Amino acid sequence: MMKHLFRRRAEPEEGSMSLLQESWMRLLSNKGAVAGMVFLTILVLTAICADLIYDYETEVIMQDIPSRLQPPSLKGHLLGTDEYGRDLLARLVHGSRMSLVVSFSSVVLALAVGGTLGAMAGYFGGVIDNIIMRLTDVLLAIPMTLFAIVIVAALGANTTNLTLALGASSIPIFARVVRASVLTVRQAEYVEAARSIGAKHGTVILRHILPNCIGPIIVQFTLRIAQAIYNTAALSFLGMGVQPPAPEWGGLLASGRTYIRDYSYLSIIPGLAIMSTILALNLLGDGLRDALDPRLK
Amino acid sequence: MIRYMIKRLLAMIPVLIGITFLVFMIMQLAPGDPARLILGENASPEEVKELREQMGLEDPVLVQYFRYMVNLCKGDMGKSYITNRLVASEVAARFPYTLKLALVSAAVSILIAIPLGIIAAVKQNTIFDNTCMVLSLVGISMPAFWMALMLVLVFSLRLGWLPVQGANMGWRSYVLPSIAIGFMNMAAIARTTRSSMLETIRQDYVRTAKSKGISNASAILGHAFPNALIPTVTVVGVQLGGLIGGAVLTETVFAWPGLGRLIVQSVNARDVPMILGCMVVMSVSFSVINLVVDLLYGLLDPRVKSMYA
Amino acid sequence: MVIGSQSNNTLEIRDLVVEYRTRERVVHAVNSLSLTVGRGQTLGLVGETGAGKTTTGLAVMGLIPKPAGVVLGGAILLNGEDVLHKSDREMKQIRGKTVSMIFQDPMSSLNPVMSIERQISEAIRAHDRSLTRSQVLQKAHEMLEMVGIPRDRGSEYPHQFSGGMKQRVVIAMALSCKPDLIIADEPTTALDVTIQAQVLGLMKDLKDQYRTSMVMITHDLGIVAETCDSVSVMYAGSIVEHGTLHDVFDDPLHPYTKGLFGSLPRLDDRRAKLQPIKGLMPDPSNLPTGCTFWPRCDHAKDVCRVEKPNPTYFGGEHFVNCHLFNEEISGARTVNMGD
Amino acid sequence: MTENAPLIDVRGLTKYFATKRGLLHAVDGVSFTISEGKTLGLVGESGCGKSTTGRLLLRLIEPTSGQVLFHGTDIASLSSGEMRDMRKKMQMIFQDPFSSLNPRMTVSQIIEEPLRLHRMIEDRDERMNKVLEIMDLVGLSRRLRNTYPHELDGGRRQRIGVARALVLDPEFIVCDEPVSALDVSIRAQILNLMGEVQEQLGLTLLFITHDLSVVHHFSDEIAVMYLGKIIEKAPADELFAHPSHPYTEALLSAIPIPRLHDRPKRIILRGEITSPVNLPKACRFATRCPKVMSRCHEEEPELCEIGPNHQAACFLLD
Repeated sequence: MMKHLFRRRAEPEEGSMSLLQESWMRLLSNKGAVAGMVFLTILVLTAICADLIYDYETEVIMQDIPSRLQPPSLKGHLLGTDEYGRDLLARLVHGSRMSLVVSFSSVVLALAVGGTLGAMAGYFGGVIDNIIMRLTDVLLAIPMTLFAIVIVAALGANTTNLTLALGASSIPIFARVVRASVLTVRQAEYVEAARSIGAKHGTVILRHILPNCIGPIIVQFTLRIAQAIYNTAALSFLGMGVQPPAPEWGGLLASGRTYIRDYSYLSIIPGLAIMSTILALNLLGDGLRDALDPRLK
Repeated sequence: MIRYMIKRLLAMIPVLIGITFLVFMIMQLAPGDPARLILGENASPEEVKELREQMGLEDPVLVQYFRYMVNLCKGDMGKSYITNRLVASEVAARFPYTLKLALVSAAVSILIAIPLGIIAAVKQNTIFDNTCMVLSLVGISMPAFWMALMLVLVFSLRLGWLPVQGANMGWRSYVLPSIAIGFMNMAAIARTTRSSMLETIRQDYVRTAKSKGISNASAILGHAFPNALIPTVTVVGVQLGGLIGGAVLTETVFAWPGLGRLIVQSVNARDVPMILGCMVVMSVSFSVINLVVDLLYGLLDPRVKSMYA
Repeated sequence: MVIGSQSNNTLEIRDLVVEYRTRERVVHAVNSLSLTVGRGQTLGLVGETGAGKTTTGLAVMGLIPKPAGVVLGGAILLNGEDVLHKSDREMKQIRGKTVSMIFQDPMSSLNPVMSIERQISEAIRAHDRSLTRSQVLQKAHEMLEMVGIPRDRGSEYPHQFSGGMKQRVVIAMALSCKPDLIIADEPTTALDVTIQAQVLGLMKDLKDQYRTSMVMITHDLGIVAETCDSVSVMYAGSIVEHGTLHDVFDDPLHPYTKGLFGSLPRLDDRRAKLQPIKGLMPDPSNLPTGCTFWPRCDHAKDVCRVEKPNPTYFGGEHFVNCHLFNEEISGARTVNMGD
Repeated sequence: MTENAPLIDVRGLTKYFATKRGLLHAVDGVSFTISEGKTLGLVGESGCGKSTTGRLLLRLIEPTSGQVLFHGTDIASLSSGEMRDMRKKMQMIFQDPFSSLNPRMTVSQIIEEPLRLHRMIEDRDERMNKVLEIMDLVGLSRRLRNTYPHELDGGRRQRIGVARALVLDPEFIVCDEPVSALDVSIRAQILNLMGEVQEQLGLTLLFITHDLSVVHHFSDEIAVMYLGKIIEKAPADELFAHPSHPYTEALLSAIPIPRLHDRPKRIILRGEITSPVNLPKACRFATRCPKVMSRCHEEEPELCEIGPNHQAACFLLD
């Protein structure tokens, strides 16, 4: 089956594969990427069903001082309890929801704004390109984490502002990526060919340019989500992100830190959660890059 | 080359103006009245108004920005709202700590990462390569502040070899912070070196070099590597920039008396002049790094040099 | 083995088989290829994209890309010595000194970040350690002037030269150690016609001056007519016809050779309809059985699909690998084999 | 339209590009006509402006000055809506069969797209029938209609390019190096195909190429370009029999001829083509011309008649 699908330039048959289908097959043959995808799927499902697994008010927020700081055990709390006696696993599960929502929406925001700017800069060029690129120069000259910190500092620390701050700091990156791929694709002869058969600007952009830019954008999207998870955790760790008692992985890590000497599981476990999520996204991102651009194979 | 340098230096100016303007404007959105912050809750509205006028806060924002820039050019960044100390001297006292830590960890990570990347590329798909790549993937996925905590847990708390925090124990203070900061950079640089080496090793000019009768090793080090360095330098630049941003976190974990910790403290205290001062210094350093990277391009790639000749 | 041939032939390839193996497929790049290049002679190796011409050249250089490329069998004799069993060290001595190669694309075959005089010096130094730095540079400059580039441009970088000039640099590099054999892989394909004429003229002059043997890999029969003494026509990894220039141009026998000539517009009669070869180049990972050309051949018979043809000689070195001619000589046998 | 009126009439077509180093004279006052059903070959080396000329003819780029008359209408004066209608009548076949086809579209989608854009055939089945007819015409097997270009070889991709250009029943096609990316045997197939199609449909062609033997085979008339100007123009046989401009002579002598007898003497030119930036007022070929005179460095020669239908721009011929 696979052999047949990988065949190139032999006699093609009816119902053959599009580039996207071929990329998908290549992705599926990459063990790391599949592992990443499986992990992320489970994570997203857990986040969606978090309320079914643990009740937010009674199990995630409500304190239970008598059972505080219990180490992980198979009988009681699987991952132990925190300094207020709350189940760590419950807080992790609900924390995943927070991390994912903030990261995902900030990256979507950045893609929407940055992508539009980049596409405009790439397609129209000239003055528009110049203005947009100088703006991104300025934004890129500020270290991203710092930029997010400044925005949160100015607007106040809460989830919405965190999302805005992280989104804003990723805008220039998407603007660059989209512009670069639009520029490459715009030069392709099939774009000229589309114009020569009388296609309008809209048709050219939607049918010919964007579908061919999608590869690098998907890859960047995945990698930016990894970065956003990191930054969400980082800002919460500094106390500038999601505010307690709402659970977030970086926040869990920050509060666990106080007890690191004697209750190290409180800092080890949230960190592992952050790391494995980022790792999964990086694996998927690498796999996507190889699958969408098989030149190096 | 000198013309190129001057050109690049001049190009930095509008970017710096842009950065200060942007940060200045964002900080204007901050709630709370600095005059009230300084005078305390009990001050009368008249006193507050007087201080506001004195501080120039009643002027239009653009005038305030202009005044800030004029002062900045004179080296005056204003006074802290909280401690009333000069921002410039405070920043100057903290900056060397951040810089030293960044340089140490950057130097070590570059020196380790580049050879690793080269060897991994040459020995593609061997155990060595695979191990390096798995480690570096973990490396780029591990949050630096968590790694810092884990290092402290193992080497300071459990083994007691190195200090938990602070910068007052000589070289021993530097070990853990620089590993925590440098590990991710090392991983990222090794990955880039490897992938760009894989690309350049396949280039026609490497084949040409071999066809002249030079050894495989000289073809790789003399021809593939100099070309692979060009994209690697870009990533090194990005990573060094990341060091400055990342300093905020590691300095917090290690209670390191650098700029990163200062900015966190200032944000928590809403000390706007201090935040601005730190941001300016950090962004300038970031721009300087980018400038150095661009100059390196000129050195490494004659095509770039001749564009500005 | 024929010992007498060693002194006369600079290069002799016997039954060379090269494959590229990837996870997904095996590409049969060179299939039992044999050819000879006499001392001081130029052999034209003609074929279309994917015929295995470049792979053959790289095999002689010992530069088949590893690990995908595997030499499965055969012998490559350079001045009578088999290079397939040389160590890496020995090959290093051979490359550049005994045989050097000029690659197709001058744009990518020079290192963009190294000055051209350094790139030429490197070739000289690799084979003569006794020279001082300034002697090497002096020699590099001489080579540059020989290919028509002023010596003061030696410190410039490849991007400062045009395509034709870059190819001159590559030629200077290839000749710098006076090799016995030069393999020129489509050296002028990337160049404009008038520049191509300059470069071909230069190569011919230098070849005569240095008494070098040459393999001219090309798809252009015009270039062959211009520069070669004999021709080997290559199809799907093996030689289908070989002969002197006159043998092949005046009396092409193999249907593929005829097809190549028929595909070219005629300058003497522009309205003459082209006689192209039908079909496509075969997929080298899935070659037809028997004669690899039969699916495109107008004369294909049953035997062609089953059995590989053997060379039939027509006096001198002219031979053709085709059942049409096998049959003329031993018709009865082939019929039996066809059953 | 009268029988003899040219379908394409190009007058003083000029395109300058602003570059860092100065004004690049890509196309500089080019004029020619092509009669209905005929083929004009436009030859020259890289950077001579031949491809830019082709794109100007279709108004894929806007000219700096000059006119392109199609059936007597100046296409530069058309509004964008009118121009879109005009595109039905003028099409293009591109050089690179690997980059001129959108890799995300199937063969039938690519061929069908012009019909959909111009709402030529609204009915889906009818439209598909038309696509299949065209595929038959260009020798593409019908079973390839749902394949993607990357699954096909160069020859078949170029057939798709031809099909896309033909599907709107155009009158005029610009062929920009349509066979230079192809192997010899495939090139002959495509050239034959294009010849047959032209005859069958009565097409008018502008055939742009650097390959002199191909242009000789394919064109009725040939124009030779050098640094943005046409320096010689004549019927194909006339040009090959009596090349008059020193550049044409050198160019023709440089073709490697695949035969052993009656080989012409080579004229090898010095130097290489410079880029047409900030040109002095002089003959553009003067720096490489083997027959250069002092006058050539002072004035620029104009294209003038030197025989029936034969024009050249050289002071030697005055």
